[in-house]
Amino acid sequence: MRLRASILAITASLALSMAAPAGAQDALRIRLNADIRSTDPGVNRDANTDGLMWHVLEGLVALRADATIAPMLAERVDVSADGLTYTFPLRRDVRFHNGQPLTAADVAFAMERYRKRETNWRCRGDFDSDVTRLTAVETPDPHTVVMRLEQPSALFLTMLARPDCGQAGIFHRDSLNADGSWRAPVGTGPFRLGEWRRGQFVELERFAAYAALAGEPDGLAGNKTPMVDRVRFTIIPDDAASRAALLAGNIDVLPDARTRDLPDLRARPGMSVHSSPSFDLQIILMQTNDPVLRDVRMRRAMALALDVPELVRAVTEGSSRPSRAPIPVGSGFHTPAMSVVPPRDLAAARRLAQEAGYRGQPIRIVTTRRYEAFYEIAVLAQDMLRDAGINLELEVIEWATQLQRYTRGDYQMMAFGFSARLDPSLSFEMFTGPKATQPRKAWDNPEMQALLEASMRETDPARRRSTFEAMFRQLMEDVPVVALYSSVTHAVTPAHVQGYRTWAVDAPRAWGVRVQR
Amino acid sequence: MRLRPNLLIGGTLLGLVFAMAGTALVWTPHDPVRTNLRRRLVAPSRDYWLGTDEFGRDVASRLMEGAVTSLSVAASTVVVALVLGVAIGLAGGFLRGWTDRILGAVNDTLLAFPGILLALGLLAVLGPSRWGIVLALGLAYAPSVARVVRGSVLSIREREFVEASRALGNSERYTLLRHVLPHTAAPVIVLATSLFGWIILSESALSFLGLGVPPPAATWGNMLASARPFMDKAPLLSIAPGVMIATCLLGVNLLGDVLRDLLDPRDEA
Amino acid sequence: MPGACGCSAEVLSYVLKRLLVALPTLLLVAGSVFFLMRLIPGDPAIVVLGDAATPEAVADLRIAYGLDRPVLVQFALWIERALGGDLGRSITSGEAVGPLILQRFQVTAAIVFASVGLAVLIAVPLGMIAAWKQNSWGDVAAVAGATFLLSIPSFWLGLIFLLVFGLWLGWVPVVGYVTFAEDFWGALHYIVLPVATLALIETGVLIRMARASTVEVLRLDYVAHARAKGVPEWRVLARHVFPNAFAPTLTLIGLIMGSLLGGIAVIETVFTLPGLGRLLVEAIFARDYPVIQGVMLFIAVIYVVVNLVVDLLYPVFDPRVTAG
Amino acid sequence: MTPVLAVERLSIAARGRRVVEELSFHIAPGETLALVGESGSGKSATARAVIGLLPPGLAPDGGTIRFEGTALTADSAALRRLRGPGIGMVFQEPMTSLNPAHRIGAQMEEGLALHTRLSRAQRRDCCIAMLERVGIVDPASRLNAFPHEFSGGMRQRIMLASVMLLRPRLLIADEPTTALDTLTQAEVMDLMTGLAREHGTALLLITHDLGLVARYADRALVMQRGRAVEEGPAAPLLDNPREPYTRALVDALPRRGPARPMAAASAPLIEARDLRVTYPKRGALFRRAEMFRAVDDVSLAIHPGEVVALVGGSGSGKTTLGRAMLRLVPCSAGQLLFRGQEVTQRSGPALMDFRLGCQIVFQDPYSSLDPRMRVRDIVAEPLRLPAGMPVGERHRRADAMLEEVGLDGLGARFPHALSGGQRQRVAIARALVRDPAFIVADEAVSALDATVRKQVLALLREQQRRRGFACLFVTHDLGVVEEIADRIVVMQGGRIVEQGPRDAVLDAPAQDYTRALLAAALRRPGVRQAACGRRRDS
Repeated sequence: MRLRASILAITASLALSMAAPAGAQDALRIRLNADIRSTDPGVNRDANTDGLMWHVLEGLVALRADATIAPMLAERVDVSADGLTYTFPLRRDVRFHNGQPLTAADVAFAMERYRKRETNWRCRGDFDSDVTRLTAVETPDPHTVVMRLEQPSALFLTMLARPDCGQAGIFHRDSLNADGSWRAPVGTGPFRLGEWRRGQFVELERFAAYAALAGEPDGLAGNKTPMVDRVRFTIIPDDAASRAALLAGNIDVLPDARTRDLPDLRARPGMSVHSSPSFDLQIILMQTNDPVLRDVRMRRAMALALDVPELVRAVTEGSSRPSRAPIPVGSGFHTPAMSVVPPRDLAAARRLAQEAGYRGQPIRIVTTRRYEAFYEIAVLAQDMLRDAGINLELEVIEWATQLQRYTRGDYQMMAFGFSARLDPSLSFEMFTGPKATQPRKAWDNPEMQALLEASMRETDPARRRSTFEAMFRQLMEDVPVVALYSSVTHAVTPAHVQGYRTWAVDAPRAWGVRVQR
Repeated sequence: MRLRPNLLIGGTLLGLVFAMAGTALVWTPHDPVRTNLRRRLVAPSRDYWLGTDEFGRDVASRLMEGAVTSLSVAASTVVVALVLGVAIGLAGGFLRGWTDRILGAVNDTLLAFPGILLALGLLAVLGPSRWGIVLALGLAYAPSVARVVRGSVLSIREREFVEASRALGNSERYTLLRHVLPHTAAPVIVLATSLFGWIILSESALSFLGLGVPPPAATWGNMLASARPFMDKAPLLSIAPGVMIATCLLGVNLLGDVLRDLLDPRDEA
Repeated sequence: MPGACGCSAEVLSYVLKRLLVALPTLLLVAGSVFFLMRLIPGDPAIVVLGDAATPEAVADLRIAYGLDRPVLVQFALWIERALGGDLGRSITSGEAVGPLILQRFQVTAAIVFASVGLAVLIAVPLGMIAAWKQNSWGDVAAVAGATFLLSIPSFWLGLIFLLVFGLWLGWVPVVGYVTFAEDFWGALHYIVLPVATLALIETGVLIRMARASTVEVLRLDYVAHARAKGVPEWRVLARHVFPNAFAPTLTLIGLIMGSLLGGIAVIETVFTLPGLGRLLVEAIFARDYPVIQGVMLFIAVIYVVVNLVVDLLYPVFDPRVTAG
Repeated sequence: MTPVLAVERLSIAARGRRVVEELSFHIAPGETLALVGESGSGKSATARAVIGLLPPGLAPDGGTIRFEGTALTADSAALRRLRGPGIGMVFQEPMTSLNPAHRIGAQMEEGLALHTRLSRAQRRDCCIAMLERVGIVDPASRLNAFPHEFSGGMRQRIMLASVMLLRPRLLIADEPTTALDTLTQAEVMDLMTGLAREHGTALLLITHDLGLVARYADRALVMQRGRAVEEGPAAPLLDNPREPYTRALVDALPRRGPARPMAAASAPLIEARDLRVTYPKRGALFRRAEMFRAVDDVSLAIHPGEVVALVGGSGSGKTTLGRAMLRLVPCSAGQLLFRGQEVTQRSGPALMDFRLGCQIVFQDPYSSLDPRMRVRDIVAEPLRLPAGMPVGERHRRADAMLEEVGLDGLGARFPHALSGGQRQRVAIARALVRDPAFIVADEAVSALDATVRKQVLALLREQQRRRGFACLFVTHDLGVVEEIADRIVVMQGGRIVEQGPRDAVLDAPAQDYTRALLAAALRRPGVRQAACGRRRDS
């Protein structure tokens, strides 16, 4: 074992001695599994990009760890009684990285760019939909921003805070070139962008004039004081190599350790493992238009034949909690009623399948090897359904094709995963809707769609909770999908790193983290 | 001189692989696709000769199943490549002129195409299946066949017996079929042997990249690919399929040398 | 004899002519890639946006990438820009495709040149000696060894190397890459295994080729003529046999280089190297059309250039063949 | 005086089988000894054994070889030092005996550098002088040329020069001129013997050609199947052979038959009018290919039953004209008339009609027969056309034809199981089985050994008499022409330079070119003096 460790150490030191030249001692080095796509928030992005950009840019509001919303650049948020007018008084102590103070005009400027079609902001459509339509951004004075909606929306603030929308981050106009194209972010975040060497690393520098909020760090909100001078995101695509790099002391945070490496890592002196469930969802989709699966008894049979706890245990090596509810277990909206996982019942499954007229014809389940979990879910499901006499055939295709078939609803069954949805309405919305206009939606139940829309307008949490419970009960009746679990993020840090925390969104946060050698 | 040991060793190796495939058609120690989560990555034992993989499937059974897949895919692909290649090569070599030029351009294009792109494209269009692989690799290798056939047609048509046939008043078609075609057989047979090896290699490479015969069907290539993350924990998972591929290829190459020695057209003169 | 006498103007005009002749092939490659990619299911906009994509966002992004236009128009635009040297920008990373390809190609080229060079240095003398001592034990061993090497899948050999030298012995790093410009010795560490893997496999092919062509040459009268003049045996091999036996091997080396430079995706996957082959495979998976098109065009150009170089080099070894 | 070379009871074995059996001979300084024999006689193996360069598979199997009194053992360092300055060797194939990868200057110099202490400049001067001596124009600049830039004859001269530079005491010449055409052959042989005389070099000449022996050798040793048959001074040996084998060889030399009465002036069977055949010139790499006229406006008429010999050196266009008259190569201008009918533009059934009336016999019996067909099928194949004959009848006719050409009972064999002469008989049978009116025989006997050639010529002549077809006999060898031709047409540079009845052309040639051809032709020893008339050096 020791030999192995030293080998890995050598390996990793070779791997990283050149990636991290001298002087990196006072820096926090975090593994990034792939390069970021751009620095243009919410435009050309992926999870890595979002995770990097939230160190640099901040929005008016920000996400707390439990997916609720807290003010960030705004002092507070005042919502009018009719739910149509949002007033954001701005904090006065905030400065951009270039030293300029934050003004309402900056907010208006940024929002205008986001809302322009040419910008290709990912969330432009979400702010111009039937549920949420932002009609105006006004600046009554230099320290106040007012936004107006067409109708009340429970989602509006959540959407403003969405990391994949770049948190609608407010940037200084110096971020743009003269022609209006994106140059580099000049934001208000605790770090400013340093050197970005494509394919190798992205470096952030502490923003000395950062105006931190009081209190504790909480999600993307709260106290975000930078504690280290520099943060280097080192790009190491290979999992084994990043583990080796961590052991060799060449990175300080392994934010996404493989489950199967955890026992070994836990056993090492000084290593701490931080785990928290994320807001994503692994799920099996069923096409309710399919001749075989149209019959709800058939779908129920399938759900009964699956041993969900066993399946989840096998796929996640016991680290995730099985849950049949689409709302993640970490969410404040995940109620005890949603925690019920019906037991496996092979006899009932066989009987239901029989009644549905199933005679052993093959049912194809689409999956991909891009995400091992999808593949494993499909393989295990095939195995488990076989016990109930249901003949599943694996159709392993590549991810791009699977995504397109998902979009078109072109499948019988599909092992799939939804990325984090931060609002419970969105957790249902991701698979609920009319197939006629949105073929990707698995659950086409008009009643439920009405409930869903109501939940989006409803701002009272208690009433929303009961709506979601009702929807969950109906979901378990209709079984258009079998939700399985939300994955768990495991980060590992050595003893000299303090204050690192994982949270529901799986990209790392460097503020509040100290390096003490 | 080296003919005899080549024949012996090559025949034995290839015979072994074929015997494995033949056995797998009727019997394997375990169901090669049946998973067993309680027995993942088990070390070799009397029950599991080569242990189990990450889904608890029996590695020995999967290797045997892989032999069936690899051999059948390779054999069908060789047929596709030969049919296409011989047709294109004969037409190009004998008709010459514009036909040859156009076919030549298409051939060059195909040669400049990495097989992987062709395979992906066809697999995506045809849906993932072993027939997609067969067609894709068949198309990818047809130009090499065409090139060999065309080359040998061009050299044969300069031989005097072809001119003699023309002097007799025989039609071009008759001359092509009666006097030219049979002479392309030797190089084509030699090439087909090499092709067989290349295709086994390409199929496993494609599977390794995740583009090959789709899982859970066992192929040596996708077994290798899925064994990679467990290389340090279960090295046998990585070693066994490679040994199979190498055995098969060595057999093919040795027999190919024997065939070449027997059929080499250079020895005709 | 332009190849032999090196009349630069004629060679230059020949090169230009060859490149001109290659244009239709390149166009055909570009065209078939362009249309084939668009036949394949999977939409770059959906891949970029992921599962949370709304139809509106997808439509917007398609407009942004120009994917909403008729395919023929897209093709014409792409060709027009490509002729001007602009291969567009990657859909996934936003990087300019041209520099991206060159950057990735450096990795592939370093490995390919090193491994082919090494293979030639090992295989050609070995093959020649084997032929010279035809049917001796050494010859039989060389041929058997070459056949054995030929039968090993490169990616498997790579894996085994990783297992043995990386994991078990710990002599070399398992993954990663730095460019030679950054750190020469470091870079050497990273490419030693991939280079060794490829070199071994190519050695198998080349030994057989070198041996076969040497056997052919040894039969010829000029070898007997040289011996009849009293030329010592080593000199016969070095001066009289080598250039003639090497000429056909050169063609094979060209073929190997052409296909390797176009992508050693499998080897790059095994050793997680950021090479051209990986770029292509990843771009295919992401349906990154501009990158795929650019890489394919680049590969086709390499193919043409390598063939051209071989044809220009050939007369050095065999002056009978002028570069026509 | 010690002989330069003394070979005692030399045996050579190939895988246990002896190809040379207890052969003994010697050569005195300055003497020319010819080793004569047909293919398979072991003469080449003997030559190579002397210099220790037996090809793989052949090994000495007893006996001694002494050079100037010292016994030679194969592969010893002493032998290597001897190679070059002691023993030189000239090979048969001018195309492969010079290294294509090196400039000729470098190749020539190599021997000097190894065996002398001359300076680079001196070596260069020696090479230039020697090249000049062998008749290379502008030798100083040609030193930088590559072998492929020379014609076969030139290469053979360069080869000779590079060997003679070292002034060997013994020169072994293994069929040095077999691959050359008649004219060049004589020039190279004259040069070789001249140089040998100048340097006092003894010459071991390996040849199958009695003509060469008669003209150039002092003594001759006739070999058959690895054994010596007869040995003695060349002239008496050829004039009065004692052994039957030697006699057969001598008899096989061509001899003029009686002239046949010319047929009455009938209408020509086939007639070329201003026929022209052009090829794109090779070698012009970057420029547009120029057209080269292989046949330049040639008119030639052949009458029924007439045997016309078409004679010329290599590159004279004779082969192309032969093919053009069968429409096997396209003509770019002129007309071709068959039985008075224009056939130049014919195609389809009309062309078929022409094809049925004409046939060709090729030079190389190895490549003109499809190796994958049985002999009977080869001969029966022409009977497919015109369609209608049942297969049984075709085979019966083919068997009959095979019997006629002396291949009775060999119909089931494949060509590779036949000897060269037998194959040529098959080719003749194939050409004749459809009873054509006109045959082109393209160098039909050039590739055959002398005795076989005689038999095949006899067969052709006999069939011609019996069937009465007209024949265009294309050859570079005037000797063959004597035997068979009624009329001779001489071609040079794509044009006909002389034509007339056989005896008129042979006895009183009007053109220099024809005279040179005649002089170079190696004919019966009996006509040696006449043939050796001084030529003007061209």
